[in-house]
Amino acid sequence: MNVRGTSMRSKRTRQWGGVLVVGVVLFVLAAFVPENRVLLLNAFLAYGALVVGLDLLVGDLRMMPAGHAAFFGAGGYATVLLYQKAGLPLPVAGALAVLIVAALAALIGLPAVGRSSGFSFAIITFAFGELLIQLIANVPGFFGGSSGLTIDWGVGSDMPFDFSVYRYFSLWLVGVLVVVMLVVVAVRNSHLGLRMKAVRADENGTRGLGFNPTTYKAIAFVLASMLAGLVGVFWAPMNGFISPDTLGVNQSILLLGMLIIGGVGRITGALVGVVLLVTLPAMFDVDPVLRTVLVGLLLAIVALLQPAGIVGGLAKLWTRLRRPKTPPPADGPVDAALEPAGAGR
Amino acid sequence: MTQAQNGAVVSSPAVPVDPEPLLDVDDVSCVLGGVRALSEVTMHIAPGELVGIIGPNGAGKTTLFNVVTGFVPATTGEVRWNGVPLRGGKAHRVARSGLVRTFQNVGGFAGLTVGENLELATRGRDPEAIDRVETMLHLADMRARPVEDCSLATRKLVGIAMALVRTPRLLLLDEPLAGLDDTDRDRVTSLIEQVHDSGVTVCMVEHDIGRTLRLADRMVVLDAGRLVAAGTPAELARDDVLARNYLSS
Amino acid sequence: MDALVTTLLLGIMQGGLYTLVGLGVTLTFGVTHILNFAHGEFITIGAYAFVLFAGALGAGLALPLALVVAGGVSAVLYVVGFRRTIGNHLQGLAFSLGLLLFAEAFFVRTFTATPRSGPRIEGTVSLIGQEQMPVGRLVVIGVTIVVVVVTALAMRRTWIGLALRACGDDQFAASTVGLPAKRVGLYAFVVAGALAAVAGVCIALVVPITPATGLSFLLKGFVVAIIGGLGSIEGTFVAAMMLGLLEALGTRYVEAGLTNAYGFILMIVILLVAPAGLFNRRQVRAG
Amino acid sequence: MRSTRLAAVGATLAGALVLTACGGGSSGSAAGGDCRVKIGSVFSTTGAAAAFGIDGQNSIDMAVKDINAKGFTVAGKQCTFELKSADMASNPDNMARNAQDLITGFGAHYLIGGDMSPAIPPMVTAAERTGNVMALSVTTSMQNYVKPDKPFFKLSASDDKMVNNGYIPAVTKALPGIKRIAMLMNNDDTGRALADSYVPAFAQNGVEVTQKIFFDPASTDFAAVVNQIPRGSVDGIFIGYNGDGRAAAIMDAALDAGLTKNFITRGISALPGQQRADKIDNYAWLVLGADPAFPGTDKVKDFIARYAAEYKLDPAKVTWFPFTHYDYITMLAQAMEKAGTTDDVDKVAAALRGASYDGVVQVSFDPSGANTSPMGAGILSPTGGKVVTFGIS
Repeated sequence: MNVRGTSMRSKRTRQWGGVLVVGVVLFVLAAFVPENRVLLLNAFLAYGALVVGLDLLVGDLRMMPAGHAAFFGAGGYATVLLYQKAGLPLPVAGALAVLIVAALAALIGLPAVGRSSGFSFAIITFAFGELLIQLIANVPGFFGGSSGLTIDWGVGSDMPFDFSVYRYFSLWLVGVLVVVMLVVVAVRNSHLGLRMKAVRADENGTRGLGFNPTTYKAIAFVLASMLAGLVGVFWAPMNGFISPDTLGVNQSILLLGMLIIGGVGRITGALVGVVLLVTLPAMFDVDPVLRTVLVGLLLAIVALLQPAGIVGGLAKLWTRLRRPKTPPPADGPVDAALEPAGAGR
Repeated sequence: MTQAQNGAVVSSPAVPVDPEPLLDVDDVSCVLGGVRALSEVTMHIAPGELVGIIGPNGAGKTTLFNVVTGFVPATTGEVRWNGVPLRGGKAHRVARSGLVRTFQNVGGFAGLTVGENLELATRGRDPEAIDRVETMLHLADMRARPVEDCSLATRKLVGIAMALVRTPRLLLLDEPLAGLDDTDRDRVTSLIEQVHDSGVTVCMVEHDIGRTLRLADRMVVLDAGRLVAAGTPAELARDDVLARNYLSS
Repeated sequence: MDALVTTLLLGIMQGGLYTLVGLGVTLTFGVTHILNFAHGEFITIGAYAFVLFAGALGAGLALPLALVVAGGVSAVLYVVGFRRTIGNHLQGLAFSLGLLLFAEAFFVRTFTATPRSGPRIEGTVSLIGQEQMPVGRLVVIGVTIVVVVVTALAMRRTWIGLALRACGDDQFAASTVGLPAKRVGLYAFVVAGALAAVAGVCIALVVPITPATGLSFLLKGFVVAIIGGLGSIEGTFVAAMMLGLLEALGTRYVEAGLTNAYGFILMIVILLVAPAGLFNRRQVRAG
Repeated sequence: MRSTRLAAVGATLAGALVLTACGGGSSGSAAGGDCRVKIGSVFSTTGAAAAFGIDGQNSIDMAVKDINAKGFTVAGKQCTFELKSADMASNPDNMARNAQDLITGFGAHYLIGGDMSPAIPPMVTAAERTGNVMALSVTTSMQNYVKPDKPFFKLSASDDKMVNNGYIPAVTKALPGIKRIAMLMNNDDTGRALADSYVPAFAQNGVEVTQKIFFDPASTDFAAVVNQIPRGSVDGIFIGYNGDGRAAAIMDAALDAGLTKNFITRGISALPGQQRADKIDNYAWLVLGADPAFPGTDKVKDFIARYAAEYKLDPAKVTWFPFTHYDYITMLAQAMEKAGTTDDVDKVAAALRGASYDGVVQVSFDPSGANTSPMGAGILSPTGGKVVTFGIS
């Protein structure tokens, strides 16, 4: 008990520290990983950032957007269009792109998040993604149509430190992942995070406390969408190409799958999911169709047997293994409240 | 807020002569899913009162709370809070204006510790209130415990504590004693008394008629959505029919 | 003017197929509160079962077999999986997403992505003017009308229908009168699976099928279920017909490049006008 | 909580180690005295374009095996090919990743494939970013990148030469009864661009395009689309490109509606027509090199038999894709021999320009790098079928 009593601040310190350590490790990795592994690392970083950000909705609020990839794609498209068609420098284009994504998310999020049924939210976000795809596909002149847009960034120009374009963007993507993790940790440790937890537990209860649950859902939705857009800002120029399929429902489902298999509500879970579903299959060169078969099967089995995901399951196992040593204090009836049970702080 | 008095048998501190009511429920009806949950209910709560609402299951007690706190719009009629009419659907705004309720189901949000729940209730703005209420309810040592690990009674206390840290002007308690054993009931009852004595207007829905009668300044009896009777416990007890139908538990 | 008749018939056929899919979505969601992304795979299963059995045993036997296979798979999935996820909508959704990924890739591996044509009903019927309508499409219209009417009647007249409607309305109340929600969920899944299989068979009768056929129809089924107001049979039917006709008319008279956008535009417009859908009678509960 | 945090760090570190370790392992594989030339192929072996993609991947695989059996000599060294194939799953979005991975991960200097027009820009961009990478593709949009100083090659003649000047005249001559057609194209850049150039080409040959319809590429049921064409207004339909499945669905819808029984296609195999032979009158398709349905020479016949046996395919379901793809790999090996290098891509590209090879069929580039391989028009008619070949200059 007393560990918990003193733990609030040190828990926060540990979380911040953890993120920074992970960031430094990844940064070193990005600089020194062999050339033929750079793309693998980039995929891990980008998907990692997407899934960690998505967890703000799924883990913290139990909201399931079936169109999260739309905001990722929108961030990418906005960056490319502003860079190539409007001639803005890449950083400015990226910053504006994130704002555009925020506006889009607010536009679709405000009507969608207030709906009580998770069904409507999932389908409306999904429909929004499909509409964006149709919009892009049917305006070939400006948006590039269904053929997509190519970004020739990095062709014929030298990168700093003699890096390849891909490794150069690895460094940026490490930064993105760290930013996303910091935002998520900050939110979870703030009063906002507390309110979001409460909304997840009981919406009407939060209303009774004077909080409008819709506000918090909307904040989380816009925030998570902005983070997805931020990933897109760096992914599109890294990839050199973006097409409407980037926004598609398959991509969104894959993101949810990674998160759920890994385990919602914790950064480690999200990252483990990405390693399992993106990094490992790419490393072992699994045939894509077979990979999808296996991923689907794994997702179904994990969802059924261990809804907390792999990391969540391991964490449970860990607590169960540790428990016999210190049995939980029997929480007697009101005595526990009126007559302090423990030895105090 | 004044410091709580430590009075065991105190006559109600201020039974006002004809004060401006804090809450007016004026001819309110409420139809839910085709069922008339409330029928032309009129009642008032004056500052400083402790009003008990009783009635059989399905009498509309919780619906009345829901209408008053803005969770459900009244179909007809009007609710005035502090003289201002309330419209349904803005529960969070009502809650922010000092009209505070607890819920029939247990207190506190699962996944949060006791301390986090209290912090949540103050909107993170009033650590002093948390300290004060924690001391009053002896919850300080439970602070770091997740509420779902607490006993039902503790959770009830947490629920009340969450209401109290918000310095309510009117506290609506929805079955604060339900599910508790006798010892705990006595403790929660004395706590309610303490809260009331500290100057908070209280309105409670309860099935434990004996304890409610002892606590309340005034009683309201609901049945099938209608207000059947209202008055001091003594007045109600005088009416044989009422006593037989509603006051014997 | 003549072409209008053909276009309307094509739209009605499409609307009928959307109704079958949307009904399944609405039924399972109403009873179990599971958003089943794998529902479209029952269409694919029905369609492939029909095409394969028709090749081996003839279309007459293939139809009931396709229904049995899809309904059976649906039942097994419910008993093994979905039943355990009731009450945790995240878990149910995740399970169905897993099934969706698995099934689609599995079908690609087993049957390849190359489109397959089922048995086709030859011949055309002359309409006014020079317009003609293929017999196959008229048969599909007939089948969907019959199935939708039978389903609607069964929902009112039979015990299972009553149970499904009761649980869709209020699970708690239903369980107090002895309708275990989990058992009724099984009925919902079997009925939904069979309805999807009928849709699959009908699709296989008129266009080539691929492993992706189910998903494309499912997405329309979702749209229709939402527009109709979740849980409403009449709503689903009206919404499906609106969507089918809109797509056919839009493709014919407005812009063929937008066929798949019409549904989403319709959905956004309707939800702005009637946020709960067209036929949603349910009250918002609170407290 | 502490354990979770530690686990996070631990997992990342472990992941880092694995990544680095594996990277080290596979990067240094070019050891040994002999030269191994890495080729990456990207085709759609699944999805809408799979009918051609599977043939593309298989034929290159077969060519690599055949060449490796003997080897080829570059600057005195005995060389073999090492092939890695990726599936772009009929989705151009995958091409960027596939191409980058084959270049930086596998280390290929030669990329072949890309069976959809939108897949070419990302393929070429990936090649240009790393530099010293050659890209070869049969796809229409590859034409935009063919330049005398760039190592990018289109593995068939430009649409202008092969369709406008070759195929359309050949088909209109073979099917004189078709005078008015409706043109159905994907609603995308390629579809619109091609339509604009084909309409005048048909007009020059006395065929009027009465209507251009651009349909949603995601459509599966074309009844409403075909319904746009007024009855009796056409005596044939032209079907754009991309996917036998879509062509089959369009033909079914048109036949159902009783519109016409004549179909002219481009970028579609013979199969949709052959499978509906009893319901249609005429069917025309564009052929690269030869068509398995009507093999003109014994070389083609033998190749098809060997190819179908090797990859356990039904010879009746093979497209016209394998012949040229097979030949271009041999031609590439010859160009390396001539250039005397395997890893200076510009020199190999220079050797390819102006080269020709007489393999299963004929393939050739003119000195500017433009493709001059002969093409053919396949015609199915009530009297039977044939392939009319025509040269490109």
